[in-house]
Amino acid sequence: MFESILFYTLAAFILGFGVLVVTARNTVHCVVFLVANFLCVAMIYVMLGAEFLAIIQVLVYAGGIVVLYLFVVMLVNLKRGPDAAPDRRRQSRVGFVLAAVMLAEISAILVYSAARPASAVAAAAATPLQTVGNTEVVGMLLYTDYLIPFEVASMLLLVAMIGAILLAKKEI
Amino acid sequence: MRFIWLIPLLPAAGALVNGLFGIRWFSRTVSGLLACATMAGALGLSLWAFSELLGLPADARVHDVVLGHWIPPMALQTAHDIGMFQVPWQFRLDPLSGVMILVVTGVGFLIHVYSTAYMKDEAPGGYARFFSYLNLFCFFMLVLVLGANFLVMFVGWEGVGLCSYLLIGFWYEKKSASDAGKKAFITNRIGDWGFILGMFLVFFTFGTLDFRAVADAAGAMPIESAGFGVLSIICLTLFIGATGKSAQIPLHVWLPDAMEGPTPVSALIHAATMVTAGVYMVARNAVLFQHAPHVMQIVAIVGALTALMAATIGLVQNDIKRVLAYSTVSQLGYMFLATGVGAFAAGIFHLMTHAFFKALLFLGSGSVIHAMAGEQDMQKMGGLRKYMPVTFVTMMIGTLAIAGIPPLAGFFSKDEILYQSFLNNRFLWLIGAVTALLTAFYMFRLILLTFYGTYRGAPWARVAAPAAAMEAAAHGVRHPLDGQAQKDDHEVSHGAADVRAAGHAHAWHGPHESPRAMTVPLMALAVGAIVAGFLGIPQALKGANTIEHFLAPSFESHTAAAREAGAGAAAGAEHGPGAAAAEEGAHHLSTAGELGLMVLSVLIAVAGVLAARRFYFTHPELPDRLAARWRGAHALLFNKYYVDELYDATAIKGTVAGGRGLWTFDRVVIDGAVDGSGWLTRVSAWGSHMFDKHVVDGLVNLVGWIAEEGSFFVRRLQTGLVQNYALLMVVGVFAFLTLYLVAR
Amino acid sequence: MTLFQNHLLSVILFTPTVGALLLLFIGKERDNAIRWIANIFGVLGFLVSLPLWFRYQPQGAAWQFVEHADWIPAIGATYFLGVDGFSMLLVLLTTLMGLIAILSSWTAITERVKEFYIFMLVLQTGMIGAFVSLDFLLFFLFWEVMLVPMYFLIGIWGGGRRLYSAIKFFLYTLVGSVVMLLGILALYFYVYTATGVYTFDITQFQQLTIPSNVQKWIFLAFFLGFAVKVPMFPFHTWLPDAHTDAPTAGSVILAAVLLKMGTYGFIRFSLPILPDASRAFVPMMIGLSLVGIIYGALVALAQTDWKRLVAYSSVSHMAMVMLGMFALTPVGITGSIVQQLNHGISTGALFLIVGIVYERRHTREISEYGGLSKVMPIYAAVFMIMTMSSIGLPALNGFIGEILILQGVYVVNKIWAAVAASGIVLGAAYMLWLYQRTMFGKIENPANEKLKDLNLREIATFAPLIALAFWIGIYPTPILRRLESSVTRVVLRVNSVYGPAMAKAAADCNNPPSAAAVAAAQANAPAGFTIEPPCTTEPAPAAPPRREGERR
Amino acid sequence: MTPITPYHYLVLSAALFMLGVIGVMTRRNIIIIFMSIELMLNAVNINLAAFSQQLHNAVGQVFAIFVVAVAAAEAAIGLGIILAFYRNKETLNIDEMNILRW
Amino acid sequence: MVDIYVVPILKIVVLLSAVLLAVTYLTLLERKVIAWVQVRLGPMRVGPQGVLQPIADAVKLLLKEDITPSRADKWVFTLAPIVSMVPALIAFAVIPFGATVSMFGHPVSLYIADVNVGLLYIVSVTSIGVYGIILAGYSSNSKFPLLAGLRASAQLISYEIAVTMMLVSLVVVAGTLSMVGIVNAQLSQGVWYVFLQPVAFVILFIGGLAETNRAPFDLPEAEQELTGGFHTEYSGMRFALFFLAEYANMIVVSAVATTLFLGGWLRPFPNVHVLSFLGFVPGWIWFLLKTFVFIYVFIWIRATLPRYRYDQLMRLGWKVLIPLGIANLVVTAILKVLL
Repeated sequence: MFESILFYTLAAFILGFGVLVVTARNTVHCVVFLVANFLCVAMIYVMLGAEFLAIIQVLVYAGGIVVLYLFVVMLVNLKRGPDAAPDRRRQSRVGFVLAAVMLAEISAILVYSAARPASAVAAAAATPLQTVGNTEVVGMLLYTDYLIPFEVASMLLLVAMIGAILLAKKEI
Repeated sequence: MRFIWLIPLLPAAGALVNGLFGIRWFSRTVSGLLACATMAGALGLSLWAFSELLGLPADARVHDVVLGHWIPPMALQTAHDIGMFQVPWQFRLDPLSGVMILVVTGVGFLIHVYSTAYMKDEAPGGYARFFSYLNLFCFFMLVLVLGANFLVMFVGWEGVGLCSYLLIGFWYEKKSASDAGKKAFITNRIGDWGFILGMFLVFFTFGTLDFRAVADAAGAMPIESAGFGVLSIICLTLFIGATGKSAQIPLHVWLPDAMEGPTPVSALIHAATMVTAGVYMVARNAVLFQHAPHVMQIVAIVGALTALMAATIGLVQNDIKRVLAYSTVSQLGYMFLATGVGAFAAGIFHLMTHAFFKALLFLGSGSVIHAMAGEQDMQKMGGLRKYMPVTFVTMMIGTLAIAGIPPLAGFFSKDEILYQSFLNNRFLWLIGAVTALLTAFYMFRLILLTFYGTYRGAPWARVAAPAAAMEAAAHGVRHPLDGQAQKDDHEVSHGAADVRAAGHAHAWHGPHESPRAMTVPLMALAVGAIVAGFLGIPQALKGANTIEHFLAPSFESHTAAAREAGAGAAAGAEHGPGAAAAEEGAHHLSTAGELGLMVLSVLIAVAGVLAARRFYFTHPELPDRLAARWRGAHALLFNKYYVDELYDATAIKGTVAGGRGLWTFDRVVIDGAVDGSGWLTRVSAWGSHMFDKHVVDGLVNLVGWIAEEGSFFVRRLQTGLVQNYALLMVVGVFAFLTLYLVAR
Repeated sequence: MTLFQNHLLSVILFTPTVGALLLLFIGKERDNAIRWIANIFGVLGFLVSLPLWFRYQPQGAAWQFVEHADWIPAIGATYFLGVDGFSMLLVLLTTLMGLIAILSSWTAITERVKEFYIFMLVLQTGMIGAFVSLDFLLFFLFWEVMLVPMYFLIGIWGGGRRLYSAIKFFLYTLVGSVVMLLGILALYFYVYTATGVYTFDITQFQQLTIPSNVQKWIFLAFFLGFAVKVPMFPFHTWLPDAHTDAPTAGSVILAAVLLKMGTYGFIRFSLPILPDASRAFVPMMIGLSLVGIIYGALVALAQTDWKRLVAYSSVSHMAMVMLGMFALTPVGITGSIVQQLNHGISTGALFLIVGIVYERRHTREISEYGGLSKVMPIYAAVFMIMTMSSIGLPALNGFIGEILILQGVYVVNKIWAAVAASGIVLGAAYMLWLYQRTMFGKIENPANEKLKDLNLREIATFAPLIALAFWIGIYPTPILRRLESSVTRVVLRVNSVYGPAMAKAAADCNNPPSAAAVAAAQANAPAGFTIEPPCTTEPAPAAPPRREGERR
Repeated sequence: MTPITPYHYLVLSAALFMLGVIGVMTRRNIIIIFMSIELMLNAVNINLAAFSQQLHNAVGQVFAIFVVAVAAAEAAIGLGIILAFYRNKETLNIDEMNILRW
Repeated sequence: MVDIYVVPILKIVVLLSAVLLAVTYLTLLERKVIAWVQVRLGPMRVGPQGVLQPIADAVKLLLKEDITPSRADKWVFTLAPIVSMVPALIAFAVIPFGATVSMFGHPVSLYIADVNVGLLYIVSVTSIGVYGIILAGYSSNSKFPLLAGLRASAQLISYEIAVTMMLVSLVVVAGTLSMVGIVNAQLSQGVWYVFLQPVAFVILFIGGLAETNRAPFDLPEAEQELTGGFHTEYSGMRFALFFLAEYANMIVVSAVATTLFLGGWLRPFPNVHVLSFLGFVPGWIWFLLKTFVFIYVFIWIRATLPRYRYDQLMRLGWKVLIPLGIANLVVTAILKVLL
């Protein structure tokens, strides 16, 4: 009951902020909505028992990446946003329609499969919820089974950092 | 005697200190004193050691000191079995080396003292360098005479060669000096080639390199009177070494050139000590040589021929030092003659007396040159007697000694040699006697031209230093001496250098007596030249012939068996030309006969003196007339029988040309082959490249061209707009989803 | 400290590599920092190798300081290090000459300093590695590692036709080593068919009995690889070019160490692994050596280029080394090894000597010089000592080697020795002529009037070489002792004559001479000297210190 | 009300993803397009977390973390490119970024 | 029901009011301390020794006109102070003031929640705080606030890295991310982590100064350069919120530092039995004492040290603290593995 209320509230917020992100005129507002959206997503994570992921979401996404966006927005500081320019190709409408239809399709697929008899997935879902998402478990996985992907990811970050510095420097 | 290793080490220390520090920091006084002090110390130690040696009984006069392994034992096959090749650092004091160290340290010390004055116009750096070399030389010479085996002796042997090289080339800025040094070294090396081969054969035969052990082993072997056995080959190769070191035919050419060095060097190295090393070596291996009578014969002949040849050349030379140099070669020939006829003691005796009087003569000539500001041509001297009385008197003593006038040293030693060779071979005696005549002649020619007559040199009253230098330099040009090609005229160069020494510091004020530091050694050596002979007064003159008895143990093998075998062999070979026979043969000539020979040799000497007086004092025009009459002979003598030219044309030019030829061969043929293979590779590579470029690449390009032309329509899809691409992606996803929905 | 106890060779091997890696992190414009670091690692490399000398047991096991680890187990290759007396001395020579070469380049190299020192240090590792490897594949790896830095050293920092020389050096050596690799593989597969084990273990190879015809083919393959490196007579032409055009440090290393690779290969591989073939090819080897001795000397006589002259003298000297080796006698092989060290010292020094004036004048033409004694007295003295060392003056190092070689050859064949000895005469001729043309006479060329004498750094580069030259010349016993067991092992493999005698010598070591005999020997010795009984391990801790200086 | 099942999360995720798609398709401010991409990534993460909980397996979260890392890298590089682009062209309009074509 | 809903809500209420009160009086404390340092008296008029001064201030700020600049982005302008204030307050949720005590028969833990990622929670929440500043700077539509906002956010992000690095090395030592767990770890290991991780402590302290924009790192509000920083355009209650947020953050940092390094509620030398008489003082008193010491040092430093230049500040952060942090982490990890 409580969970349902929480879920629907959060879902509403997430989608609402999402719509705002996509539609807001002012880029800064976009960013603000994005942060709000992310915080709500983080709460969804908590609901799903993934505290560590939630913290990462706040720390890295909300606290790091989006700040970066905000910086760039403020650095660029456009007087007239590009969306004010005429859309010559009328593409946006096609995109919008396509996306809506696809959403309908996906939902249809989901609803259709949810109506079917319990599959293995559903059976697994029936078992009681465990706190699988605790930090130790994730940590153990990261540093044992997924050590190499982890290292690759760190290398990727390093490369990205260097690349960003190179790109952003006025003269090298 | 336990400290005999200090005898060589003292000069070595002096050399080290002077060489490392003296050249840069010592004043002349300090480095000179240091060098003299080390030599004095070595002399003192030598005297001490020698007196201790005398204190021992005659057959126990040997003392060994081992400093440690040099080359530790290693298995090596010999003629008979597997032996151990090992060499210790071992010094040996016995009568022979005892005499030698006294000569070396004694004469060496006097010459050091003399040099302090003679070299005083050298810059301090050069002065210290000179004494460093001189000390180093003494070190190596002492190692040579004290070494107890072939290899240690070889250290000294090569070392003195090095020092000789360094000292001949002391004034290295003169081309002639450095040439002479190089010549000396390389000629010596040729001799050393023989020496080391002999040494290897010694080891291969006896399994040891120790002199005593070799002598013992050789003593037990039969005398090779029949033919050339292994001992003969050993002796022959060793003798090749001796000819190199002691300037015998055919390796005598370096010694006269070596006079480019400073005069004390000539006195010490090229008269008194180093050049006698060959004689010493032969004497050291007396037992070996005694067992190789044919080689003994060769030694004697070579010695005699060298003596005669050098004496004849000495007759016509005008350079005062050159005359002495040829005289040295000649006297060395005498010594080899002595050893060749088996009179080892006589050879060493002559070596000793010769050391005194020849050093004296060289130093005297140095004094003269000093007085003449570097002039060496005797034709520009004359009448110096009144300017430099001490030099004159001492040189006269030396000359009388070398001429063999009794009772001076030379008389006794030379007479002993002549006597022994007379016993051995009359023909050799004849050569010796003729040489004695010539010796007396050219030596008195020297004295007469230098000290008697009128002064013929450059006037000095108004001559200032630079003018003197130019004058001296000009002499060489002005005086091409009978128009003969005096190659590399050393007078020019020497004039320049010695004038730098003598003339630079002070203007030349004419001939004058030398300073005390030079005359005192002259006097000391003169005393030596007078009294040294008394050690070997023959029995015919009621003397004891002390030195011969003293040295005898060094010339025989030591084991009882070997001694017996030697004695037997000697007895068996009584009538042969064997060396052992000489000793026996001495008793075959009556005392009267011996005395007669003595008188004869004195007469020969006096004849030589008188002839010289006639030619150069009473009738000075005679020599030129003779030279004009016998022009060819004179030229032959004056040019030293053209031996230098011959060697230059054959050996030296040949070697250099061979080197050039091989170098061309190396570049053209061997390297050409390498480069050629590289070129071939590159040509084939070029071929492949062309094939690759035109055929293979052509095909590839064709394909590319087709693709390029065909792609014209497809690329219209490429709008460059990201959102277009995204749209296409979404459409794709949409299609898949629809398909999924429809399909299920 | 266990690192130094158990992995000394690895430490020695990789100290230069560490230096090279460190240099990678230094900015390339900071020349002096780079020089300091390289020099420090040069010194360090030498210092860490010093324990080898003291901890090596002359009477101990055949291979000491052994390290063994898997490398490529699939093919039986292992990381197998170890030294005997021979390779120990060569390792010491390498570290010392490396240090000297690095030190000598302080002012000579001004461009691309960083790369230069990195190459020097890598080269150092390669050389040491080749000497300490007991695994054939590992050896080959290091053998090839040496090639690349040397190629760049010549090609980048050289003079004259440097690219030509560098490529010639590279291709020549590469051809040789490829053929050698074939030989190695042949051996490897032969061993597999014979024993069923895949191994590259040299110590095992040295105990095999291989059929004579197989041996001959493998010998020829090895011969090409090693003879190019030595270089022996018909394969020598890369050497003068490489030497002439290499920078000073490169020449020094090339002469002092790289050439030893060839002779090392012969003694370490050809002789003990292929004894029958070695005996069979003695006439060819001796013949080429004799030609090399005379030929090198004569060609040296014709040179007008200072460095090329020294290079050809190298050809002559290395031929002498080969001669002693193929006498197959203990004395000859010992002499050959000692002569390798000597050649490293004296020829290395001679190249340094050329480098000194080359750095000041930038020419190597002999005719450009003359009279240098006047302006550079210390230089002249050093040059004189090294000349004498090179031509084998007794009491200097060259003599010991030459006399041992010639004596060792003489007992086998007198003519060979006589011919070889004449090379010594020629050696004196070209060296003294060179000395006269450069050092003596008046200064004719005004460019030479202002030449500076050696500075302290340059003296420091020569000082150890001079000290070594005298040491080996006067008291070579410690070195010869350390060589005994290696030489014995080789000789016992290739020469049946010495079996009983050497066994007896070994027995003598086990039964030291009686006290009385030692006392008798001692009685004869002067105070302060001790007579060492044969075969003692040294330095004996209780014995009074030897007074080296007084023996001179 | 039905209990919240994974399907709920999946629908939420799909909707969020589609919002992101719409953003990418319709907006022309490149920064906003980037932010839309972030939305899509978040949608994916929700998916992963949901399945992780469903299957009692933390691997899903691990991959979500990797997604975050990649997103960070992407943002850094992307924004760097945007800055560089802006410096040259004084605009953020994606329609003007069309030179990368034939 | 009581334990699940009532007690936590009660705790939240108590805590919030306490924190707000503390924050208000912190302003007074600061003014007084600085005055004493400068040998002044400080506020003396309102109440005895000026103790009522904060109340007066609050009243003043509440009554003051709340100005919104005309060209400002009004939405964001309003949002910014709230975004500043909220993270500072919710961070208190995981700070343990003391162990569990018995109160009215109920076991009551002196913290709101013990989350197993408590430390990360604090880090992430404080990282949200930066939005308040940056948005305030942006929305004021004024040059100074914009600059100050950019500066502040750059500073925050930079120092956060160093601080996080320190926290990681501390976590390596403690083996847990839970705040309570960390305190308990100090108890079981018997040592305050300030002794085990002195470098981390120092860097954390410096980083804390920077993150709370306190002197000497108060660049974002440097009145000499930026006339008041990002809140130049703010007044009235919105300004008060920024003000309160800063002080609340100060308390958070102090409390966190106390928890992590000074053993939280533990008495000094918790394992030394000789000192067990110190246990008569309740744990939360210890905690407050230690936190107070920190706060005092903060104020003291503000009164003493001059301000950094901006480039110096960045250099210190990136070139000193971060490398030091990484080095410390590496050393700690190696020691942890080896010991």
